[in-house]
Amino acid sequence: MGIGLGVVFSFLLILVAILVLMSRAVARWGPAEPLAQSLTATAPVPGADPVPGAGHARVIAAITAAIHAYRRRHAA
Amino acid sequence: MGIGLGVVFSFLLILVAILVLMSRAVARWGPAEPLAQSLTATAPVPGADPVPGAGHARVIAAITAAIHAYRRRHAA
Amino acid sequence: MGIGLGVVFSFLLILVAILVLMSRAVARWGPAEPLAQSLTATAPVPGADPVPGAGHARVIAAITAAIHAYRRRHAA
Amino acid sequence: MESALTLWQSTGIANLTWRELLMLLVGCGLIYLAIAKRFEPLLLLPIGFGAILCNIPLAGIGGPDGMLGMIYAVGIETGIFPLLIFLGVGALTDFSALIARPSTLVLGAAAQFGIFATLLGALALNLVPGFDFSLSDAAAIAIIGGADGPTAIFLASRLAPDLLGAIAVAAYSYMALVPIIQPPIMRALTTKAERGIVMEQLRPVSRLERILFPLMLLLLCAMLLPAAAPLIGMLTLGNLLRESGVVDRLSRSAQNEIINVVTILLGLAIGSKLSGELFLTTQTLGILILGAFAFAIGTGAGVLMGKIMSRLTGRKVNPLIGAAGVSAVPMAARVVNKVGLEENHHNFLLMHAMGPNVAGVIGSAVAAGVLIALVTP
Amino acid sequence: MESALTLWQSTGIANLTWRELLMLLVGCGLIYLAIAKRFEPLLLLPIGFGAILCNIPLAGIGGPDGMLGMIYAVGIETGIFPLLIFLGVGALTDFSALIARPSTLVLGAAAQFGIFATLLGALALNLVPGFDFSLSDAAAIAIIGGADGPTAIFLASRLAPDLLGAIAVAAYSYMALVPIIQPPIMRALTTKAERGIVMEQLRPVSRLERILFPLMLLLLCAMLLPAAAPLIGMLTLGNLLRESGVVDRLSRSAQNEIINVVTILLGLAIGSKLSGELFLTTQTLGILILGAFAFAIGTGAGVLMGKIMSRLTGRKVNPLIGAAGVSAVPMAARVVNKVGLEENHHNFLLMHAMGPNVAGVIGSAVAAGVLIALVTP
Amino acid sequence: MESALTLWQSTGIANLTWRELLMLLVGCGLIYLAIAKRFEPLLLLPIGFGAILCNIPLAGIGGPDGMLGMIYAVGIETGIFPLLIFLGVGALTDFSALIARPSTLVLGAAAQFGIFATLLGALALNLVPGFDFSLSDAAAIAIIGGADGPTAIFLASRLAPDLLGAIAVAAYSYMALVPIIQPPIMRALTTKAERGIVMEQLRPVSRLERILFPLMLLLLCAMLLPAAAPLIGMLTLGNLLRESGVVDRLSRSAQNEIINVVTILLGLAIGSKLSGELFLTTQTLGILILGAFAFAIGTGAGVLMGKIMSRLTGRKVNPLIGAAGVSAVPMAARVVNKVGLEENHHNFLLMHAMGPNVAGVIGSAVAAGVLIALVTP
Ligand code: NA
Ligand code: NA
Ligand code: NA
Repeated sequence: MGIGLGVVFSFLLILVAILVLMSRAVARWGPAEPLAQSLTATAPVPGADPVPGAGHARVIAAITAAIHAYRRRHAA
Repeated sequence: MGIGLGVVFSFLLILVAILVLMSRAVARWGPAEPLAQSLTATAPVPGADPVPGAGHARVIAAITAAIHAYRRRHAA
Repeated sequence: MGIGLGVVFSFLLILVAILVLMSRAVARWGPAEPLAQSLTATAPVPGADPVPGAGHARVIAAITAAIHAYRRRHAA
Repeated sequence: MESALTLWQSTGIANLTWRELLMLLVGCGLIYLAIAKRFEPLLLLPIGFGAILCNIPLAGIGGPDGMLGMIYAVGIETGIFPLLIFLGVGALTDFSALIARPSTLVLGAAAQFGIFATLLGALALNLVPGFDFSLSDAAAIAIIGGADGPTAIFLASRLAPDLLGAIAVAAYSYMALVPIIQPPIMRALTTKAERGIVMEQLRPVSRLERILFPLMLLLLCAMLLPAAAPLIGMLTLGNLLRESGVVDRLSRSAQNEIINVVTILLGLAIGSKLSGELFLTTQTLGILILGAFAFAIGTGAGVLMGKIMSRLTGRKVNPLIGAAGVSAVPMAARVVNKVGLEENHHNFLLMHAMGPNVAGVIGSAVAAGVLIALVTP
Repeated sequence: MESALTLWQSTGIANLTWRELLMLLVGCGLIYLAIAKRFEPLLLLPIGFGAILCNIPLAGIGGPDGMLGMIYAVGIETGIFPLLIFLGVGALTDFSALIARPSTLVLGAAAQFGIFATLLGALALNLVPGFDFSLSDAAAIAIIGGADGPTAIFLASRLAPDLLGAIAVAAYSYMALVPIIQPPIMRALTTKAERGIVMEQLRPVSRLERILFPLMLLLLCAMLLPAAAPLIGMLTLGNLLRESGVVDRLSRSAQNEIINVVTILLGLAIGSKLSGELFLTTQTLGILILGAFAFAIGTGAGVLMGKIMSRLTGRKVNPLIGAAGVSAVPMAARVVNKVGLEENHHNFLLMHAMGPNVAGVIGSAVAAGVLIALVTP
Repeated sequence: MESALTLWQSTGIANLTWRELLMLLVGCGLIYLAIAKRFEPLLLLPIGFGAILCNIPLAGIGGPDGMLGMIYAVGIETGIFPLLIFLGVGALTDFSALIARPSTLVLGAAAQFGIFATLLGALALNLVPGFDFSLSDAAAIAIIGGADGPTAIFLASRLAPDLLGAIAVAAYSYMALVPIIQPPIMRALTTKAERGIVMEQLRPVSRLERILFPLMLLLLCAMLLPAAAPLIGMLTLGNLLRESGVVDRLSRSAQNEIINVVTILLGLAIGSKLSGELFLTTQTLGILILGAFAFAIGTGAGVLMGKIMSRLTGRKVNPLIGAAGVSAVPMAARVVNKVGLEENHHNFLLMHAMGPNVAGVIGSAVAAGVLIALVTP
């Protein structure tokens, strides 16, 4: 058991080191990127939703509701 | 042949009995449910479409048409 | 090698003949069809997009943008 | 010179037998019916295409090492493909109309009379020289009367694989012919007054009832007729995925991806049983005749049972809906609706015919189980 | 008379054993939990249905020639199905939170303590009469503590196929019970002050980092622990499809079609290991007890490691997020969020718990590799 | 101490051979090309990943009991996967441009010259020490000149499975390099005036013609070249599903679910032929050189045939469109469009190049049939 958990820990600790090095390398030599977007664009986690321009959002909300209603009627 | 058809009839007659009992049991002990919705919500049969509020319907119709046109242009 | 390429050429030349005959036969005996539509309806090639009525197109463009925005937010 | 001869001998024309030529025409004919006449195109188009592919000389596509032969071995010999189709059918079917009026199950039972009458008919045909159907063969042919494609393929793959091609073609062809075969029989057996009967609206059905229905059906099948369990099992699983409301992504998958992909492969693989030796026989002629016979008898029996129910309930049931008991969902129900509208322009029977229609699916799956239990000792 | 007897003997009731009856009830129970209690319905519904199907007397659906038996042979015995699910999991998982704060991997490691403690527990249980777990069995049972369904199925199919049914049922049941099992342990092991710690917002992660992450993980696995390569390989392939941004149609396919279709078939096939002889044993009881034990231990170890990290970082880490290290994505992270909100209504820990949560997935895949390497000589 | 040694010996590093290390780098290289350079990412990403997976020491993922080995046996050894991809290609391809101007088939034929020239080239390479290609090997390598991935994989899996990895990598790499390889050749072989030729607009094509086209092609193939029937059969089936208009759900399935899922599995499985022993040979070098040679020759032959057609038709045909005859749909047609626009900013050749482009797909499938017929006695 000791060996097993030891291997798991060692593996993940090395991974920590690799990730830290990787992030530093990317920060130094990687291409400049509009970072602000990158996290939110792929984060499917609820509560992390970005707030787009309010006007746009209202249009989207209206259309979203209509699409949902449309699908509900036609899906079934 | 007689036996075969007999078995089919027996099977389905017992199923009739079970369904009648089931429906009674559900009516008596089942949870209260907004019954009005339940049939229409899952009936994909044409002619059984519920009529939503006319205002809403007009919006949906417009968007539906637009979506169809959009899909036709981009799907192919 | 000569034989191989010869077979390929023969095969495709016969196909040319068949297609020419087929098109003539269809033109003569086939059903009348709204031809104008048929090519564009299935051509997925960019640059061949039909231009729908401008008013309609503007509505579609607006909704398309909204749908894209909607999907981008909810898909991920 | 010799090399030109070798080349010629590797062409299809040089090796074409008349059987293969005829089967190529049969394949083209099926595709024509599928596209121009819209005869069950989802299956007849792939089946017709499969017939062409496996009758290409030398190519051996339908053989044991050919693509269609391998798909047949994996998907049909094992029974997996028709069962997956049944899963999709279950996920696509709304049993509400049946739950609201369970008595329509009797109509679905009556319409299976066609199956058992055809079983006798097939055995009787053995008296005609040129026919030699075993009991298994006869049972597989009889199921055409069930008007249910996947059930017919499942049963035929078990009981009479050599006849599978003809049985599948007959089953789907007659299902496509429902609007032509059924109305005259329906009109002949009913009076104008009966056809005009307006039925009460169906009561709404609760979600709990719709969830319990597949489980009840499965448990009943498990207790009484285990031989029908694979078919009924997959049908009820599909329906439970649909009605449970908690596994929508699985339900959608069963309704779309699974059924579409399997339909293409199933149709093609049936082609591997459409070789000349298997199809161009007097037996195929017998199968086509018996199939039409089975459909007609089933329709008639359904309508007659509808008349009995109509009498017993004091004319609350329109006997036309009995014709929908042959299954062929939803075409048979639409035919009922159409014939009903001819009498009374405001009498929409569609919803009422959906009950016997889906009952017919269950009925023929049960009949298939009975046939398996009777034939395999 | 005799024919009636034959007929009776072909029914299910006449052949029903008490084991089958009990297993039918177990199947109905699992379906009830899936639908009414929403216990991991995507898997428990098909598993429960599979349990019913393969306990229908005479039908032999779970046997070597039955549908479920064949699906088991093709999909689970080969390991393909759990690996394809892992592909989908990879395509569905966003590792950004982990990349932004790699130290949370330690929490994912600590939570695997439950696995190894349970391994010893299973071997210790052999001292109790009625239990006789081999080392392989014990390892397969222990993986329940990984709180990761596909990993558990993959390992069990390799090391202890006969226990697969019980292990899969236990794994998914306890994953569904995470909101009940974890909070008391979390509260018992932390102080009010600790639970109230607010964490810094995560830094944004660039696209390049997200692309390099799966490749780094795979290469590390290849160099250090080849036994975990199938699991880690499919997880990272799915994630690379997702993050590369150049193969969206493949990514969507992995997230939808593949995972949905495989889930249905995988769930059903697990049923083929839910026969009475395999499931209704004292061993199953042991597995259920050990599974709960493994979960509790893993949660506790994660929280304790969280406390250590909290001290070492000067209270920058909320120890609650350690509980998410058991995996059970995303339920465990949500539970952390909920328990955190109880102390401080503005302290949203969800994003912070996602790091240890996905680290737990990697951790249990690594642990599975270790177990395979230890057990198979 | 001993246990630490055992542990060390179970790591990948301790067992890594230089061949495996090199192949891991090759895999990473392919993934780099797929993501950063967008070289046919749909296939090169899974192929590169497969190369990594099957070169992980000890894991044996590409072996007969490993996941990739099993997928290879089921999907590629049987030929099913490339055929299913061809089904999807058929469902995605619009042959209207070809039907409207059938003479462009000649351009598709001419571009296959690259295949047969490469066949001789491969045999000639045997004179160089270190190369020893059999006739089968040479035929499989030559098909790279067809610039059609699934056709190349299908043929290589039949004729030279050991070279499949290198052939697939070469085929997709050069397809991705079409925008670099073709333009200089096109410019060298044409005059400025020729490149500026404006072509007449294509006539519209009726639905009936589009339906009849796949059937005609299939029947011609059945009569003349049965060896090409599997490939042409699936291509035309896909196209018939698309154009028939009656089976949209099947057509969409072929275009999406089937092609996506198969692409992932096909790419991975090709990796099982990317082991060091098979790939790191002088033969691979020969294959890469011959592949570039085949592409260049095919492009040149297409353009030259375009010049002949241009003369014969009195300059109604722009010879550039001949270059699209190599297939590589739709990239080659886009390259034609781009080179054409360089001369004349209003001369859009895209639609005109689609004819030879899709003709090239048919041409290389036919050529594959010829090679199979010539090589297998
Ligand atoms: Na029926
Ligand atoms: Na875990
Ligand atoms: Na080509």
